[in-house]
Amino acid sequence: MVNQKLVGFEVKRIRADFPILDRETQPGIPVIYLDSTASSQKPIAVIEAMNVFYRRSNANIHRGVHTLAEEATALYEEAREKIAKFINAPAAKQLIYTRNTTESINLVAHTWARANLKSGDMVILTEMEHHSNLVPWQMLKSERGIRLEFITVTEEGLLDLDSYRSLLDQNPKLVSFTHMSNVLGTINPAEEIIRLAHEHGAVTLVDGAQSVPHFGVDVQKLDVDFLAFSAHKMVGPTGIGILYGKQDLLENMPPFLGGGDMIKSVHLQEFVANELPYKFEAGTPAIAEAVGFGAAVDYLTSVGMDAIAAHEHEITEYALERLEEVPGLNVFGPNSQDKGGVAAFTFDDLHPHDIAQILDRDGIAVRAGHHCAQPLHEKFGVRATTRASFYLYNTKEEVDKLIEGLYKVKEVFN
Amino acid sequence: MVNQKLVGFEVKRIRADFPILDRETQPGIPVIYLDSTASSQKPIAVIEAMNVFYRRSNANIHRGVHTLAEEATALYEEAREKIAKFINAPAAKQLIYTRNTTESINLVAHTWARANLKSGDMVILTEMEHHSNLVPWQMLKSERGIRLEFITVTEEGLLDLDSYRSLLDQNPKLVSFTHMSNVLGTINPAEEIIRLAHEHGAVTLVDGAQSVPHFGVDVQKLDVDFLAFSAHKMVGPTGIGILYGKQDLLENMPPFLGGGDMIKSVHLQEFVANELPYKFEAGTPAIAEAVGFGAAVDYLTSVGMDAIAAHEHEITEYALERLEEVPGLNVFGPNSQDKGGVAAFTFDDLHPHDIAQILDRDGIAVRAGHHCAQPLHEKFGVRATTRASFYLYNTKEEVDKLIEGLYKVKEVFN
Amino acid sequence: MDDLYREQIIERYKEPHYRGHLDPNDIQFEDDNPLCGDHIEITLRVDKDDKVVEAAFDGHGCAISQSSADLLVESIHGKALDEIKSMNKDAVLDLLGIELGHVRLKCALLSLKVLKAGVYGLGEANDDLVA
Amino acid sequence: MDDLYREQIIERYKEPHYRGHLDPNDIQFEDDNPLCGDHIEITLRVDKDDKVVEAAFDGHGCAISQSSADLLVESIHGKALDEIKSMNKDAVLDLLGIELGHVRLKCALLSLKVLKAGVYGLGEANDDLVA
Ligand SMILES: Cc1ncc(COP(=O)(O)O)c(C=O)c1O
Ligand SMILES: Cc1ncc(COP(=O)(O)O)c(C=O)c1O
Repeated sequence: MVNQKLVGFEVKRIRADFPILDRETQPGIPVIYLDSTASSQKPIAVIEAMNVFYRRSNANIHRGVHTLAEEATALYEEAREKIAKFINAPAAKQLIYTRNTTESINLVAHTWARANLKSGDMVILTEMEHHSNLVPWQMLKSERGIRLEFITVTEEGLLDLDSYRSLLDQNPKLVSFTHMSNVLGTINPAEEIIRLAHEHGAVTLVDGAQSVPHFGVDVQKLDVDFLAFSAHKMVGPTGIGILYGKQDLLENMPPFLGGGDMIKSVHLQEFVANELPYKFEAGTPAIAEAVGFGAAVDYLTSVGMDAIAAHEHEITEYALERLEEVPGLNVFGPNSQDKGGVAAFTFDDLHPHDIAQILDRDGIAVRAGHHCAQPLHEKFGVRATTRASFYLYNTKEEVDKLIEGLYKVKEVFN
Repeated sequence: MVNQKLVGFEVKRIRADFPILDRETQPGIPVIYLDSTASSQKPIAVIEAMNVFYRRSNANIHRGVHTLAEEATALYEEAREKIAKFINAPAAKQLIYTRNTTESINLVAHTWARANLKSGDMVILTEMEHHSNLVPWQMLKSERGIRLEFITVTEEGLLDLDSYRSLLDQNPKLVSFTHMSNVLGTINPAEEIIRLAHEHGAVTLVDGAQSVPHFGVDVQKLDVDFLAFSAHKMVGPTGIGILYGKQDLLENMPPFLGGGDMIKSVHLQEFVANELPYKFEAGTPAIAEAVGFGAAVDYLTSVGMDAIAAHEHEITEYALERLEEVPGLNVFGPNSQDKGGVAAFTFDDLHPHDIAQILDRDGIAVRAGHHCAQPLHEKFGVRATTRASFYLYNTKEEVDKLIEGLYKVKEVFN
Repeated sequence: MDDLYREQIIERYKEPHYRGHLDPNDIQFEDDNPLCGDHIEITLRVDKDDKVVEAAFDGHGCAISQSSADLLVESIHGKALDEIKSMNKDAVLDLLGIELGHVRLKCALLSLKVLKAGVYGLGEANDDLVA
Repeated sequence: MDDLYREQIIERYKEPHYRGHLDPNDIQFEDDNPLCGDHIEITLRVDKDDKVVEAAFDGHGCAISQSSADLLVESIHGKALDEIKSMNKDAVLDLLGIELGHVRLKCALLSLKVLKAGVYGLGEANDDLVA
């Protein structure tokens, strides 16, 4: 029944790269990890890149002349170049290292937005945003009195582009939206949204936390102004993310955090900011993590983003099919055509925590809660969902185990 | 001549814990790492803690029910408890994970200071501050019109407490100063500075980037309001630091970055902030790095902070003695009594870059530049210095090699 | 799964003994678990000696949060408010008879947090109450 | 150390051939290396065909930054401004004849950055000039 073979993609070989997949969270059962949307697992190549960095090349960067400092600096900057290439950025200096997607978005809110938005100015978001792309703007709203408007989400979980068009007529300054919903799995038509925004003179920010890890994202093709993403969701380490920005925007933004490295010169009473990208990187950055991020991008590139997307699509299609068979189970979001590898569902009136906990007894790791998208859950009239998500290392067999597990959950509560 | 034995401290055993110390940056010469003030090296225990985390327990935290998420959450929070104990904090929730010292200070500048300081309010700093404790306040000065005043540094490199007392009479709102200078090595009388500040109703912030790694720091004994430090300078990983704060201050501060985890609830137009410490930790944090930080604190504790301080003191005393013998060499800062393990010097009119580069050819890693303390260098009338710094793994033999190297530098330029 | 979802927990979840809202009451408090939106309200009636004579809980949530609320409310009948103030997380874990990780602990302890915040007369509940 | 601090570099550092400030001049530009505070000023005189007839540098810094400035200035005598615009980092590295890491590269390229910013007539120098 299960077809393990995929064109150009040997999932067994991939799985061998991820040591944690052998971990038995329950005796005798290697973990079935269906929680990559929250954070992905890491291949040996990434873990070892950091291990080797700490054992061979560790030192602080940029201001060091000695060999270790030179090596660390080179590795840190080479990683930036790899990541720039991965998203087809015109220049590596347009990539700012941050902690995660959240900090990337906050950076824009603190610098570009505070320099450019005034009371009454309108920011367009969507009803399917992660809290990371809501709270920073709500904070600016209470500080500045900007106006937040939301592109409606339809019953099937798609953005209602008519509602977008009517908002565009009200002179928005910024359109900030997720490339892919971490709950519905919806892949939004980013290119079109951005084109329309630009036609109306608005700047655009794409939350790429779920897109960059899962399919090829080309910032020049998108023509996006800002793109935010996290390493930990794309087989990279925790503690590091990226903000990409168009050069003229970044150059005209005031700095964010103040301190070492982001300066050209400092006197007691004033400072002169440094060039890009250092202007936005204050203090000792996440050096080993940058090295790990570079290795992650190498890994994904070597597998191939198209192959990864195709694999995920096949698994997701299969999962949706199988989940549909389960009585009382309701998956949110569009069908597999417009959908990434995410299946968030309700199951009778069972509480997602209970579902997740009982699945865990069979080694199946899924997430339960509002997945940092509380307004979206409110919209659909549920407090929480159970979410299974898929990445390059998942298999149809694992989907089968999930289905079996769900039937067991039902038994416990009957 | 060289006395390797130290009471209660076997430096050979310590060195065996740091794999990078075997690295030959020049053929046949294991690196002589005298740059720990910029960033320390990491023991196997720290590297392995992160390695094992990624291979066994990696998952996103806080909102996960499955075993990996539970383990990751527990490890993340246990690390916070270890670090809290290390600085004798009343409660772990008073420790906010940040990227580094720089972000910790910026966090205070963005939240406490923006909520409490208005135009004309005075902030006292010192002339020996690292850029991290200058630029955030300069940014607030241009935004808000606060006033910055500086405790003078004497010729020997000590804080002039008379200048401090006269500033205190002008009703300062905040006194923010480094516990130990990263250039002069001066260990400032933090307890007294804080007591005087409190007598005058000012809040205090200590930049502990150089103190917490090198000697026992007890926040309750200091009675400090905020303490900032970085893991990477205390045998821990890059990408993580701490802001400690008194509970009532932290509770009354507005949040900093907005996003997941820092919220109690989110609606489309507004959010409710979470409890401490999560209120200040937006988005997926540096999870593996927290685990590594916990291991670093375990390691330092197992060696003993008093033993570490004593060892450094002995090495530093020896180094100062030997450096003094070198004609044309001038070490900045106090003598070894008030001095941590730092020797920043000028050497004739040789450029620090040239000195550092030529020393590197003998495997000796020192730093050259203004060490992110440009105003201090201006004060002493030099653009840059060469800095050798010492930590628990350094030996007197390494000091001897430094001295030999310096004589060679002189030869090259003669 | 049986050790975790012990029969008692499932039973109490499906058919709680003390679900309801006392009106009038002497003490009332409610709170959410921000991690999942689970909600617990507890209402108490006390006698002149500050002993609990009647108690009930209401709300929604997972089996752990709801069954522990039911078991907790049962256990405090006849208890003095001062005794309640000194209860800690072990009280709830003893009632449940299972071990819980960091995240699920919050589910289990929500009812105790609500109860103690009510008894102390606090404006807001906090995690220190169930440390 | 000899390969790095080649004799020529040390010599040029100790006794530069083109240190000075041309006054009057047709092109003048100066900039710092923020990593270390090294400073380079370059002044040029050009003829009616936009060819460099005279050039000098001034400033302070390490052996690498100063000797590369001296060698660079020497190399542009007689060059057309358009030729200078198309110079890149390899030109300087060829003059020095050594390999340099990321940090020291900035020292070596400061003079080229200053030169090109001056020739282009920019308000501010940037790293793209020496990419
Ligand atoms: C005294 C002092 N403060 C602050 C810092 C900044 O630390 P970080 O770069 O980890 O933010 C340093 C380290 O360079 C330091 O020595
Ligand atoms: C769509 C989306 N945006 C933003 C985020 C936040 O990412 P991070 O926690 O790495 O900042 C996430 C991940 O949870 C996400 O799925």
